[in-house]
Amino acid sequence: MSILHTVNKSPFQKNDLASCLAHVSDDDAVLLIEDGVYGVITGTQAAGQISKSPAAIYVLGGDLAARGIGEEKVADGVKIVDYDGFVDLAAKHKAVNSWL
Amino acid sequence: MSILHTVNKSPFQKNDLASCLAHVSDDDAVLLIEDGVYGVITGTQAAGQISKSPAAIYVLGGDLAARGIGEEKVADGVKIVDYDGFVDLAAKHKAVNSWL
Amino acid sequence: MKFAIVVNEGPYTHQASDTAFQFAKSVLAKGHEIVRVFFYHDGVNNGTKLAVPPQDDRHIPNNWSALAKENELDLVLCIAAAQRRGILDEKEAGRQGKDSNNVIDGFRISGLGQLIEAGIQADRTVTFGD
Amino acid sequence: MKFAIVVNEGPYTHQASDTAFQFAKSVLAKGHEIVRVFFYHDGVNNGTKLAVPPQDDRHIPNNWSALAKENELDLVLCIAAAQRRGILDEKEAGRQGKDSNNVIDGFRISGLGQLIEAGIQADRTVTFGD
Amino acid sequence: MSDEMQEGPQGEVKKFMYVNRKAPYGTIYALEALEVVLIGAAFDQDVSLAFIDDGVFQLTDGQKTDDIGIKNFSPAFRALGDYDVTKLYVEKESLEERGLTRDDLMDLTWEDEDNDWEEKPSIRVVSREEMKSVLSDQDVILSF
Amino acid sequence: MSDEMQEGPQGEVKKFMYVNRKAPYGTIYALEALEVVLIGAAFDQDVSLAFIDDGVFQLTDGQKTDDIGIKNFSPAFRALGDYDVTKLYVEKESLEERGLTRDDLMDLTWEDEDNDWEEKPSIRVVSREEMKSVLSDQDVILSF
Repeated sequence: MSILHTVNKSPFQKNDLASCLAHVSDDDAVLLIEDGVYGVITGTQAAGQISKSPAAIYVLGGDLAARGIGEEKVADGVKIVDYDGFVDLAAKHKAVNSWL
Repeated sequence: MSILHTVNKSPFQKNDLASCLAHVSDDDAVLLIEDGVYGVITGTQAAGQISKSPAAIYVLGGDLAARGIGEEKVADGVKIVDYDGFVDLAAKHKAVNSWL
Repeated sequence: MKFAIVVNEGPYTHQASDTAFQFAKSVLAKGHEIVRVFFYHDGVNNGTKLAVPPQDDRHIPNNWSALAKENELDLVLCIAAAQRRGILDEKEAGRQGKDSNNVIDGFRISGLGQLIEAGIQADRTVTFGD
Repeated sequence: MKFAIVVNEGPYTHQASDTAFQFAKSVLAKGHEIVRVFFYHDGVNNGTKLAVPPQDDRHIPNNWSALAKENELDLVLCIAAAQRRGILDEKEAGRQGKDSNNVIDGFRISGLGQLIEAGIQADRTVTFGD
Repeated sequence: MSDEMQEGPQGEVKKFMYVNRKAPYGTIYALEALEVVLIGAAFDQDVSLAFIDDGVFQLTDGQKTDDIGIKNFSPAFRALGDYDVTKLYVEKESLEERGLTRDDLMDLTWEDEDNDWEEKPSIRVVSREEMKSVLSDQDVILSF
Repeated sequence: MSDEMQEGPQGEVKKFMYVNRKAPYGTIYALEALEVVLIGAAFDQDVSLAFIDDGVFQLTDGQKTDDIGIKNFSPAFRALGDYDVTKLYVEKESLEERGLTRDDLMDLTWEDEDNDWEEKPSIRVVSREEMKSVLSDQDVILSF
């Protein structure tokens, strides 16, 4: 069974997303929350890294909306979930690894 | 009169040093403190960025010693100061810009 | 399914406590169980009864306290982390000779073993921090 | 020369308060003046009287309190930041109807204007944070 | 740009720079920085704000915080003009790296009383080189 | 490597991983993480520690903290072996990026009671790929 990774920091100022992506296994999932959601902005270097990852990428919609990042700015292939979806992802994977 | 910049975060995980170096003027000084002192380890990418900066680079010796970074590991051209030296640097420049 | 939740940052300064709170509400709404919420590092500051946030802002310690009462949650503040940071319940304040105490109803102070135990008992352990 | 010092993080969790403390001691040792130390954000947590750190560790709030007494320093906790985080002196606790208070001797609670005023009065303002 | 300022109570006008390098909501620094700026406005100093790195995210338009349970404080930036805080320097390179343009930011303005209350933009998008020289010019730099 | 463990009080053995990605002293996370590991050792679970990114700085030899006024807690890592915490995975790439080698780290060991109390190294320098598979294998991951 695979692992859910969460990243809560901006990829533009911190290396947590990059380090997380370097350590995920192919069947893992990554959920971007809090300031981590900036990683999905289409056209950025961070979104480029994400698109190369074999892992499934999710982003917390509430954190996107709070930050004024419209859905039209979300890179292709990223799935938007709410807190219930976060709980489902945690339940579906055997462990959660928070990249603090 | 020029400005003293302080950087207190590790350049390996955060962009504060890089951003600071991109914003210093030629006659400014940069003082690395706390986890910022890791930036002086010779041979690393961070030390390479430092060596290219026109600004004078200082590092707080107490923070180096605490972290077990011996003086032989400090990149050429970096000056080691103590807290008194920190105060002198702050006094010598017209303002202090902390890259938090 | 049984969840353990770990909160590593204090209220307001980092979003961690807010996100953990929203997550906890969703865990309960979906019919799962929360075996414990463990507050570590600055997370112990979520358990203060002295916070007076602006009227138009959320009251984080009160919100946790109310959620705990409604759902019989076990909210544990790590004793070592709490002592270091000045979070003391009435009993601990008495033992330390302090004339004030500041832990809000619904939280209890206990040891780090409670974190490990929660990790063993829960099916999933989810950490919120910085 | 006149210095103003700003501390933006709480005790123990970040080194900011320790570094500010060492810096303050050097400022005084070199014969400069400290017009004010202003504690903002989580920095207000440095002013708690309830901290009980391990015996072999430094006692950060006590150390600031002692330094203030020895050198007649003005240590100011921002009132808005303090209220949000549950740091209340006796007067404020009474006003808010709280049965406990937790500000240590040597600190006073005041407004953000004190930060700006310190920046105006001092020759150098140095900020410590995260 | 005009640098004529009233003198403060101490009879001295200093150049105060508030540096914002952090995103909103993930941490409280952006909100509490704004509280300092609003209080500081009463002191009649020469005030500027810099938005560098993730700080530019503070100014995005259309922030909606209902789902995260935190108050949306971005409307308070609109009040800055009324407090005579009119110089918000936003770094162009920081915007670009983050996939943003000026159009993604709020429209912040102030009314110029010396010019028939003409409405002027408060946000000045500047290059990193220009930001460097703005920073060099300050007397007091408060970072958040 | 042997995974034979005694069962804990709950009759269950889980794989607990403590992930350390932060440097010591700049923040308290490293120290308080170690406190969890020492307490957790009493629970007879299958314990591993990962040192990734700046976490590798926690293990440097020769830390001297007198000048910064903070207690040097690095000697406590030497106690881990006595608590049967014997698997400290240190990422090779993280060391290299930081200009460090294994020789810059403390010499941490444990005594193997099944093998005539032979002294064995606790630090296992592993590649990022190996770290990936160690992480995949865990039941509970606590991050600091």
